[in-house]
Amino acid sequence: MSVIVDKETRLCVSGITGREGTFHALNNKRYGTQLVSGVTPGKEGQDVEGTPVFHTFHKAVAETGANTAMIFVPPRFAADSILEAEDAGIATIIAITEGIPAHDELRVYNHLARNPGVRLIGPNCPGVLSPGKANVGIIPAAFFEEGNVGVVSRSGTLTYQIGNELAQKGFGNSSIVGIGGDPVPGSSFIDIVALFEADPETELIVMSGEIGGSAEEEAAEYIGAHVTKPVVGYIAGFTAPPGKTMGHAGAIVSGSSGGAEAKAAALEAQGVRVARTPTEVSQIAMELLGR
Amino acid sequence: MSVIVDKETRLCVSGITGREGTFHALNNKRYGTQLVSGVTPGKEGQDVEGTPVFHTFHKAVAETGANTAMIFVPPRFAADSILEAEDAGIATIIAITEGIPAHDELRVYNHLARNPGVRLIGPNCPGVLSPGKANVGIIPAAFFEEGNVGVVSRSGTLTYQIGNELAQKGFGNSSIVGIGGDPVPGSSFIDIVALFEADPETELIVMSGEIGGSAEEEAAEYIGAHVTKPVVGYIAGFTAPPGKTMGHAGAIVSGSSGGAEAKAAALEAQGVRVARTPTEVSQIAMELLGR
Amino acid sequence: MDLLEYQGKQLFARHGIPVPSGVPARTVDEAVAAAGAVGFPCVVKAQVKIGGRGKAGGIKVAEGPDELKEHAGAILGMDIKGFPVHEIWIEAASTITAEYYASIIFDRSAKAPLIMFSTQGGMDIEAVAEETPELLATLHVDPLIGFQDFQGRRLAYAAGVPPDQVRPLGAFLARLYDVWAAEEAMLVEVNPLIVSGGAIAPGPFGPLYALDAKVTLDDNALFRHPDNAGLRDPSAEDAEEQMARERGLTYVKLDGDIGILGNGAGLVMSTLDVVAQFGGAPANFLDAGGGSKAEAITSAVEVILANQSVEAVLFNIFGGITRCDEVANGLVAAFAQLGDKIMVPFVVRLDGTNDVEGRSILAEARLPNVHTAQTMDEAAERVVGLAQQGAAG
Amino acid sequence: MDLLEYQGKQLFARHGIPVPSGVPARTVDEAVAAAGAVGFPCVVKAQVKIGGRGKAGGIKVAEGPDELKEHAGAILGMDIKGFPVHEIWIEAASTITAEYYASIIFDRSAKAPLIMFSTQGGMDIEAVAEETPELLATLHVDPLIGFQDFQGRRLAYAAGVPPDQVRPLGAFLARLYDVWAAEEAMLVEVNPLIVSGGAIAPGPFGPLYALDAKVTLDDNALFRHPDNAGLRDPSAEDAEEQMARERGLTYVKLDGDIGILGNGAGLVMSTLDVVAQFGGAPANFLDAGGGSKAEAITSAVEVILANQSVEAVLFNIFGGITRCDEVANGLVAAFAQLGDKIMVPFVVRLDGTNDVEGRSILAEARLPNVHTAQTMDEAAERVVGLAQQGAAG
Repeated sequence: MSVIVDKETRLCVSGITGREGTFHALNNKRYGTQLVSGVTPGKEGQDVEGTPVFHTFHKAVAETGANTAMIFVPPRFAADSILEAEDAGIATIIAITEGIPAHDELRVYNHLARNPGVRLIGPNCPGVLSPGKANVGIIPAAFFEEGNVGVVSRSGTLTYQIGNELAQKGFGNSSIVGIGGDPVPGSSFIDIVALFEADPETELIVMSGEIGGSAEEEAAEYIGAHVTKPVVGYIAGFTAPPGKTMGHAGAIVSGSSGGAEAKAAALEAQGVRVARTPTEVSQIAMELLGR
Repeated sequence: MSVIVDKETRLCVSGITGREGTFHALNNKRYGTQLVSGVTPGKEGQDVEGTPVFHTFHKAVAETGANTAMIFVPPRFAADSILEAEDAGIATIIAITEGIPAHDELRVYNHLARNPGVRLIGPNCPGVLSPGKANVGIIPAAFFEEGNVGVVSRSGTLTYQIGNELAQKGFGNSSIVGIGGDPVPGSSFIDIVALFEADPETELIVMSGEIGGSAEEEAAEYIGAHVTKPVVGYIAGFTAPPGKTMGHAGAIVSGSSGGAEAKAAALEAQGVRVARTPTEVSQIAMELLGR
Repeated sequence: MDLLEYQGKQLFARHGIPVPSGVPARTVDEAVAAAGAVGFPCVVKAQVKIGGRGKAGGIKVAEGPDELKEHAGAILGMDIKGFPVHEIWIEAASTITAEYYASIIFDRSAKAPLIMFSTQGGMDIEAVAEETPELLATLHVDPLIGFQDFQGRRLAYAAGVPPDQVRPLGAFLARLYDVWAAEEAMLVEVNPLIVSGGAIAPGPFGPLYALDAKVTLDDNALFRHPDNAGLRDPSAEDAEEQMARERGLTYVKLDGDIGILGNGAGLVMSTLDVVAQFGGAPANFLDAGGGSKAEAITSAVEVILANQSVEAVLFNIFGGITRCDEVANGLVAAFAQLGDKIMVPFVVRLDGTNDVEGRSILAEARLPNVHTAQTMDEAAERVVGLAQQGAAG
Repeated sequence: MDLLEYQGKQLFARHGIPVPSGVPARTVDEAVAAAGAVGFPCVVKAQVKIGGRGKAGGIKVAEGPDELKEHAGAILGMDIKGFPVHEIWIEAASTITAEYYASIIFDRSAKAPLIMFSTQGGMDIEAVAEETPELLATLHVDPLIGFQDFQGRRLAYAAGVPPDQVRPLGAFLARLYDVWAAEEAMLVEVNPLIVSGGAIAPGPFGPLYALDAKVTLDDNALFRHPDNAGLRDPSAEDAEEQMARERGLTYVKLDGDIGILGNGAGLVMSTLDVVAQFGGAPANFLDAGGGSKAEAITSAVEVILANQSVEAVLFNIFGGITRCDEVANGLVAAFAQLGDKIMVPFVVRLDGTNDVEGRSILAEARLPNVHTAQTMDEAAERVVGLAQQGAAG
């Protein structure tokens, strides 16, 4: 088992005819992901090394049975593409695009929240890799093996770093999920941790957070109340410069939360072991899984 | 039993300090409805013959446990008042106000659709009467007795007429529900017919429609598929002048539907007996309930 | 409220939708001045709130001033399906490469705006919808999030517009949605939406222009749009209907001889049906509305009697928010005001809120030739009989 | 992007929010002209993107021209918490009856805008929130349906404003929400929002004025707001940060001596942590971003080396969308361009997409004093050692 993407994934890539879109779509296909179609308005009838391109997601779904979308279009077009994928009935939307306006993300999130049948991962995320099954996004899959550690992370490259540390200790992964660090991620730590909790293959959950916001604190509460599997936490930014505060309002809203120490403390209060470096994540995993 | 309003109804009236609002709120109270509070911004601290008035629905709910709202404010304030009632956690909102802008109704409907815990009746409706239990709205209750006929109608006064005809034949009512004839009613025939179908006290359902729109045709489909209790239909407007059509678009959308004959035919095709006059409604009821 | 074509186009222009330039005129002199501003060739278009004016001769091209005067003179004062032409629109002639169709209607059934688009615009769009529905692309918009770019592309690709028009059409439909939403329209319709073969204005819309504009606004929302509220053209309405509107009554004139007044549209429609069942012919539909006050009733009697065909009048009132005593008082006041001008019999049926008081007010007033009835059926039967006597007498 | 106070007020004014009249000035002469337009008494306000300027002497009242010149001269060029004052705002003095607080912030946790309002505005709003939270009224707005009138009333009644200010405050907050939504702000804050005791402008806002304006716009949305994009004030930024921004890099200068470059904010933060664990002190945070191309890497090297404190540089790259061969090529190009100007050692760790190619490019280039490392820990340890040697040498 795994979460979000697997052998049943039928991928349609929005922006497939762009340079990066083509590169990563084909990369995902080479990994074994079922790449069934792509969307680029105006390019219906073309193909990308055999993968047909359509003007719209609706036609791509109708003609190729796509059930998963990867969004690889420039930021100003990304919200529209996500909404189109949802309107076309796609259940899993993975948005790689970085730099989407925050108010676009807000509209998209609140609109999608009305449709319980759809899951958005990202935007501004590296995607989801289920080793041995499917890769949707830009995670360099060669570093990861099938296994029993589920990883969820706000950061892209940090995810690879942690996965790499785990791999060097012999751990494989059920799935690796980058939820992105944007103001309004489509899925939260809580959403993904819940999936891992329910996934029989996953025996250990690694949650990699960073300073800012309160997503880690909220996840800590959830883990304390609902998660039975062991969880290893990691927080980046212990020595980062303090971010600017947004006026008095920002100070009032965030209070003392948001710092790395506060996040680590919140997780530890719920029984989560928190690593101080990526290397320590794999050391704690060794302890917890008794190797 | 009955539907929507009953002995558990705790009513808060928005616009209670207006002339009509006071008149009908007290009328409802005299009938036995639990009138617990009213809302008029700026008049908190006052009371209407002992019923306390609050600035906001939120406070009215907190202080008086209101679970049902009646909206009696002028049309330009009505959408705001409905949204406030919903935001304050009120589950049943009955909007009497006539003349609310159609786009306001559209926004309100689509917003409320996200909250499965709330039911809006109206706007532009006479309200709901459950004889012997509660009356919320402007239905003249003296004409109706407790009984086993559920009535749902788009029209206000026509409802009284039909209820009166039934009463003269000795029928009482489980509930009488005016859904209103506005462009976007909060509840449809289907919603109310489903409630009557599930209500053990109701043995016969009377559905009173009128020309225009396709609500009766949609209800006919639903009745054919889901309703086991006998239904008597009535459609007003067999001899009404044809309404103006809204451009080609109106003609394309409505096609041949919307006329009284088409509505009656749609209902009869699903086994619904359709009366041609209010008097005939009570005659058919006599036949069906075997009196 | 339906706008005239040129009012709709001015609304479109305010929202950035490209329309041909034009000027309205109410006289031939004004038309000449307008054509001076617009240039030749120009089109003279009758401004009436009814379709089919082209076939009726209400649209003519003028190549020069003489032809313009001739057409303007002929069209002004024309009667098109009962609508007199008080105003014309002098518009720059367009070069038309193709005629498309676009509309946004308030779809009550779906509780959402419905957008329709076809490349087969022009006269026969209803036939297109009927016979080749695949040529009419449609979709609903979620009113909370509004029209999205992808929806423009879906419509464009589904309808098969040329590739270079996909973006312009999306931009056009987005603006049309702006009009629908911002102006609180029940309908915006552009037929034809033309692909111009002439000089193309710079901007996002490419060769697309709105060559016609049909806009229906929500009367209930006019308080938020004072500019639009000022557009009403009472001269185009029937005199009695205008009188009723000014008094806040819903009135539709019909062909029969029995004046009908009721409270609530459903009850009035039902009353028409029952009167017809008893062999009568209603002279009007008049809904005095919820909470009818005495003055409204007095006004309503005036409106009903302004129709010379009326031989008898039926009041069918079932009081809810309307109080029967107010209705009775209104009728008494009407008799006091109009006195001898009331030449026809009345049948009055009062039930519901304060009906006992209402009936006793009438009984005490002893109005001449005013009869009461206990039920709707009895009232209908009675008024039909009285009208037949009146017509015979 | 943070706006200066006067830029925020001009944005407010565009949306109809009442603000005192004022004119910006960059010199004492401009200030004199501005005061001529504004009148006396007026207030001279330092325009810096940092709080606490009042306490720092950056806000002064001028009763007449001499005092104005004195204050303008003193404030222009002042340094407030590291921010030099390049600009002042000459504003009509207000009569203040009460100081309120209002803000709308993009609440990431709730995925909705959060409105906060208090009648206890002024300097100590954070203390109010902390100590007497009941005096701070808050609520979230559903962004799909927007701010509703009832929400204005809820805030007003909850905060206890006088009855005659309930409607003005609702109107004020509705406009503030318009600013937040239409301008795609992350924050709009008015502190103080004053109740003016002076002459009241006609309009729906009664005595309420925005006496300050703090606006943070979403950089990612500036492409839709070209007017706002033009407001950026690069003179207020650190020179190296400005250089980084122009090159599309995320750069924050720090106090240490180890230059750090990574791809992805999380990895860079993690790198800072690990370097610190090994006893090093980072000189900067530099995220070269996703898909970093060779030119971006070359630019990044320039930015890092522009900081004279740097004794050693760490490249920590884990390639996903970034390709390690591009990074290696960028580093080679940087050495080719900058050549002898590069005086410090580099430690480079490449993993991920095309890492084999990247490493072999570096191996072939034989760059002077560039070391490779296999792991992040090894790289961090190595660069800390090299920096210590550099500092010692």
